[in-house]
Amino acid sequence: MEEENNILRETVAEFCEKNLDEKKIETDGIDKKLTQLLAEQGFLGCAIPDKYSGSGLDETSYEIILEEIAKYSPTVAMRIFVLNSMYYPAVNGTAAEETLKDASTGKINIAVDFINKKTGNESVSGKIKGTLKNILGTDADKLVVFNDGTSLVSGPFKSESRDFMGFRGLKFGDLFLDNSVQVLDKSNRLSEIMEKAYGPASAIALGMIASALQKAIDYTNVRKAFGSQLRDFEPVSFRLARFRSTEVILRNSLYGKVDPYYTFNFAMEHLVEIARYSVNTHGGYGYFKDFGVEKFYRDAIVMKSIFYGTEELRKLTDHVYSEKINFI
Amino acid sequence: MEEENNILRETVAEFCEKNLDEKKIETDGIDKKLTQLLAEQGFLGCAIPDKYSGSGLDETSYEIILEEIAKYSPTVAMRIFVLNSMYYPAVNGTAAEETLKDASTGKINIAVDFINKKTGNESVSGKIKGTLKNILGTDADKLVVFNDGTSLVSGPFKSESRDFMGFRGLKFGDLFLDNSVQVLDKSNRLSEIMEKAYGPASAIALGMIASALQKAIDYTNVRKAFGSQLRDFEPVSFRLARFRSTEVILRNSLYGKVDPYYTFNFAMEHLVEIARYSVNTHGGYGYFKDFGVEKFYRDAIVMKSIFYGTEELRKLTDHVYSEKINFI
Amino acid sequence: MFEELDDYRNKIREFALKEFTEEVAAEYDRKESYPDYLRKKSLSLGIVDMQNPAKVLIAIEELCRVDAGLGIALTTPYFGSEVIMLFGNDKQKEILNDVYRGKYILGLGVTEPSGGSDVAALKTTAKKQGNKYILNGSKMFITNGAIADYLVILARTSEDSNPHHGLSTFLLNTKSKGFSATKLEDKLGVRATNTAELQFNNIELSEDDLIGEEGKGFYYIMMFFNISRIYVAAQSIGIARGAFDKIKSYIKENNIKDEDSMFQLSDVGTRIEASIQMTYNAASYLFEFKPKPELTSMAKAYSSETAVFAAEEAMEILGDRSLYEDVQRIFRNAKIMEIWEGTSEIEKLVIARYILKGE
Amino acid sequence: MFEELDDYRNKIREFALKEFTEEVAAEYDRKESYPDYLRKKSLSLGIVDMQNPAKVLIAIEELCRVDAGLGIALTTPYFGSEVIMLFGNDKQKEILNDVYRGKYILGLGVTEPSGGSDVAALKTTAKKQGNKYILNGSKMFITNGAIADYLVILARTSEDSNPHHGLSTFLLNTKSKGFSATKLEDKLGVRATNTAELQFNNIELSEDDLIGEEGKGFYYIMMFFNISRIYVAAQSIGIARGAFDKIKSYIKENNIKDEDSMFQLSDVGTRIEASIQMTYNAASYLFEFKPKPELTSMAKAYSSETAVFAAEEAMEILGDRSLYEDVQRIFRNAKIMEIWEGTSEIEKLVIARYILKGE
Repeated sequence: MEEENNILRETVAEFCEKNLDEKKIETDGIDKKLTQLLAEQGFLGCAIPDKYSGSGLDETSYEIILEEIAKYSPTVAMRIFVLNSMYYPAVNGTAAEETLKDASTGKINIAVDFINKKTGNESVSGKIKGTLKNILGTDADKLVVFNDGTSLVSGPFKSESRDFMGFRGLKFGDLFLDNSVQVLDKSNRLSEIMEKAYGPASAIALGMIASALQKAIDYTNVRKAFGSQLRDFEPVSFRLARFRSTEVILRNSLYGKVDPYYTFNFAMEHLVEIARYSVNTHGGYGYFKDFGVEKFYRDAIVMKSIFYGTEELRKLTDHVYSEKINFI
Repeated sequence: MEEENNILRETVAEFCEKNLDEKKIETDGIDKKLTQLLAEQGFLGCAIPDKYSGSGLDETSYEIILEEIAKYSPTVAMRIFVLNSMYYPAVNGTAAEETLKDASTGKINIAVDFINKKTGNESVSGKIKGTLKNILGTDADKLVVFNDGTSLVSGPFKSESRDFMGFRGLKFGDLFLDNSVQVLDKSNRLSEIMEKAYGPASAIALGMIASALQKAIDYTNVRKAFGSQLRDFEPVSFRLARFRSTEVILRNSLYGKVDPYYTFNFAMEHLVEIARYSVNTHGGYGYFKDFGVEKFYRDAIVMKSIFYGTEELRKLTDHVYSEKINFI
Repeated sequence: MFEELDDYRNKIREFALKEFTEEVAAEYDRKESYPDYLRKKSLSLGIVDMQNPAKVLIAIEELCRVDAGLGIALTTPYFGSEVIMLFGNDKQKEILNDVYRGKYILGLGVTEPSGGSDVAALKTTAKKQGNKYILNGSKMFITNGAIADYLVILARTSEDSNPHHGLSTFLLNTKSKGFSATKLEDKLGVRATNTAELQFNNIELSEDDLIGEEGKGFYYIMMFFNISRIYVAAQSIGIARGAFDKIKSYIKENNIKDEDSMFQLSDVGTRIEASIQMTYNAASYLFEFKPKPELTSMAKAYSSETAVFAAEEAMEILGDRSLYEDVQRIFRNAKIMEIWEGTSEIEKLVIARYILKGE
Repeated sequence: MFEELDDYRNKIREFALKEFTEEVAAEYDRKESYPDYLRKKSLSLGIVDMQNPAKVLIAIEELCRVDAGLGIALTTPYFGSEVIMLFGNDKQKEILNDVYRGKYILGLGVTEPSGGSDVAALKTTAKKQGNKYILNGSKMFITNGAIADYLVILARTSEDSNPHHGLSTFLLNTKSKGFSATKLEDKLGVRATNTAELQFNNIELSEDDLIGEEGKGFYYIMMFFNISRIYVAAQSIGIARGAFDKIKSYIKENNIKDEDSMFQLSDVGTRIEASIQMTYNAASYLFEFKPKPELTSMAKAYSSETAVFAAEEAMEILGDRSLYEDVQRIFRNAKIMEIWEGTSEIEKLVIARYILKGE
């Protein structure tokens, strides 16, 4: 089992090394060719069942894929996450589940409006109208929105893309809707879907942490300052070593038996700090795209901002206070 | 296996609930009767082999015992730790290993001068002379000291006890030596012994964290302020919930497959903060011994101060920088 | 306002270094008792000058820098005096003068067992009967509670749907019939100060014992806290500087040069500098009768956290050396700063309210 | 020194609000180019007055509060001027006057590709040949590098066992033969400023181009950093206040009342207040020619961390709203504060050195 996981990890890493050029992806987006490649490798719909042309992998394998891909391209990891952890549970068991086949094989792009959390654009008689701001994935063919219920909107969409600070390879902007809409569920399922996605979301954060930190450690091994290696400057190397503890512990929590509520909280609490310090470690170079460090800081704060806030903290707190503690 | 561990955990907890009154222990110390009881239960020499009258338990069982005992009495946990994790490896395989029988059965008290790290009192021709300051366990019959080598000093000792801020149940003070000394090893083995004790030391920290935090959570469930329960005051309950994440993750690291270097660092990084905040949560009551909270804060800072500093951070950093990272 | 007081500051520092020896500080810490002889000595030497708040601030800072237990013990017999000074009647002001002269010890009773920071929820009542008030209830964590001759007490004099209304302040003679105080023992720190739980059992108070107007007690006390918080900030700065002194000596004596220690030194120094600037700035508004409560609360919250931070850093940097009485005593003294005169949590709510109001 | 400048502060704020519209700020951020028309406009309106450092501090703060990219672009064409002002010859001072009048843009070239904060390790040489110096080497991350008319350059003029010796400063005309500048693109933030890598290929400098005395360059530059750091502290305060403005508006507009948000608001507000007090205190010593470098370094280190903290808090509190251009731009602008003019790491070593020396 562990060996299988290691083989999978290596396979994904090899794929990434060969095919994921994050600087290019940040500029050009995830193009058709890359989407095709991800589908062929079975990464695109990795946690979606075979019958919908997915790979039907278990949670651990899915998280390993996300972690490894996020090390190279948080953007690509996020696309896979949105499909497997948000779109799939939203359409699964509904009449729209047939769309999964095209999504898993990369024939159509999908998006899920999890950023707005609740759109004010109510669907009226099979149509939805109005502007949807801040959509991650304006190039989608199908879009899940959450209002009073959970609904699927079908493209094509009129859209306006804007620059986005994080996950730049995903087209970001506003949609101008006048589209047909299909109610998937009468209740807004976002919160429930999100809670089930804590593990996979943590896997992306872990990949980002691992990669940003490794860049910083590598840099301290080559950079000289004041006559010695940067790694000999203990305030820096001590901090990086402590971050490594955090990374290793997070990985063990994710793939171990820790309740995902705790793992997710832990990941979100440390993601930004480690990405930020990786920039610091690189000095002036950290501020430029070329060095591939600042992007982790951007992606990290976006991830924390949209995935983690008062609402999630309330869930965690309710969880803690309602738990039976085995302690007298 | 897991079930066995749970049974052990419950057994220890029951024992503690019945026999460990930390307020009394803080005032009177660990008396003969309690020592006897700990020995009878097999807790005193729990990780020492049968042949030396110990219980010969594995690492996990040993750590469970430390964790559970530390929830009730960090003092008692520390006494067990010093015997099993410091004294035992120091005398094991030497002519002095026979002393373990009396130590495991509570017939003699032992101490290890791990606080001073290196005593200047060199042993000359079978005798050691001079003052040893800051000894945790001045009531010891045998004492391991570290100077150029690792040596065993035999009591009785002339001593002067002083008030101690943490682990108050262990007698603390200065020894005035004019005693016979036996060289156990020509090298100072403290650092090596300490590194092997990262897991057990983390177990004590974990028990303290769990107990301090539980007290804080319990208090927020009963205390009212400004017309509602303290737990409804989110800045407090959010923070406690996040600390619970830390606790659960630390426990999983300790009993999981995480390298003890990382677990130990993680434990030391969070111990004081959680103990401190538990005091805060209790308001004015937290400042008084009666509520049993401030003691965790005292013990926590003492533990961090004597177990964790530049030296340990250097070890961690060397460990991180010398590790082969499975990452391209 | 403060720079000209350098000579005064030096005088206080000299006094503290001379009187607060390690032996004395350790002794009063150990036996948890009030050093009355030092209170008298400090008065005879003019160490505390309650007429000059800037001097009080400096005295608190410099005394606590050497030992906070003794330092607070010496500067707290006047606790609550501002309420009398601002709102008291002539008779009460006469008593206050005797407090200043050292004849009496004063204290302030606001907190209750169930109340904590929630002042408006207090349960002690002073019901009017004819021209008397009958005081019943209890108070908790009252500094000087078991040694004070007089106590400023906040009690409910009438029910009101607004819990801030209907509270009044009284000056209570602790020799009154029905008064009892139980010293609270085993404090973590500041053990040279006296802390007590008070019981009021049908104590008769006269109208003359009322301080200021009936029903305005809550506002008097809030105003007082706006003043007393600045003194807690000064206590905190004193503690932080005391810890910093230990760190600096340790680093120098052991010729420590590693950069990680330099970072810790710098972090503590920077936080202290920030605390000082914020506190003295807030104090300058306050002492010129243009208080900015948000600045005072910021100074209190930040400085108290700095005291705890500096004390913990001293423990950790000194490692095994920190086990000596002096450093661990600083550590134990620091924590109360975040708790009394409004926990950090309360301060933060006060700060936020003013920030949003200020726009 | 600063209070009397409230009118001036209001004038700057008005200018910034009028000129730094969201459209303009977003445009220059997106296209990563220098807004020269705004530089000219700011000069014609007297927004920047380099003769009055207190005014400069206020201008930087208020401009950066609205947009740090544009704010820094407008206040940085004079970067390095203090070196000329203090040590330059008449000809150089004439050029400086033209800089002040807007005819020229100035810059400062110290950092090198391999050097970072380690100034003394620099490799650029200016070898004396007869009465000329021949400049060779390269510089990295030079603000205004590709748009400056003149650059103050630090170069090694002689070998010395003490690396602090043998360095000298020159005023380099960027039209000189052998000079080339490559604009560095894709910065995280402050994208309206120009940053370049410079190459010096056998550039001939005359003795008149030497600023001050030969061999004293390291000390001039360190002195300059003691001044420029206070301006970075002001940039940082501006950014932090800008982020704080967004947080306050968001909380008010959405009528947010939960206590956790109040805590965040309070924490940001308190850190900003501490930054302001430290910075203005350090500046008042500096501008009265009694610099206390440790206070300047503390102000810079603390304020820059506050800028990053406030920007991150704004991102997190606003959640999905933070994705709009204005807030995320603040976030991207903030980070450089901890890096330039001495990383936080360098500041901390400076602070520790002064703390230990000061005893």
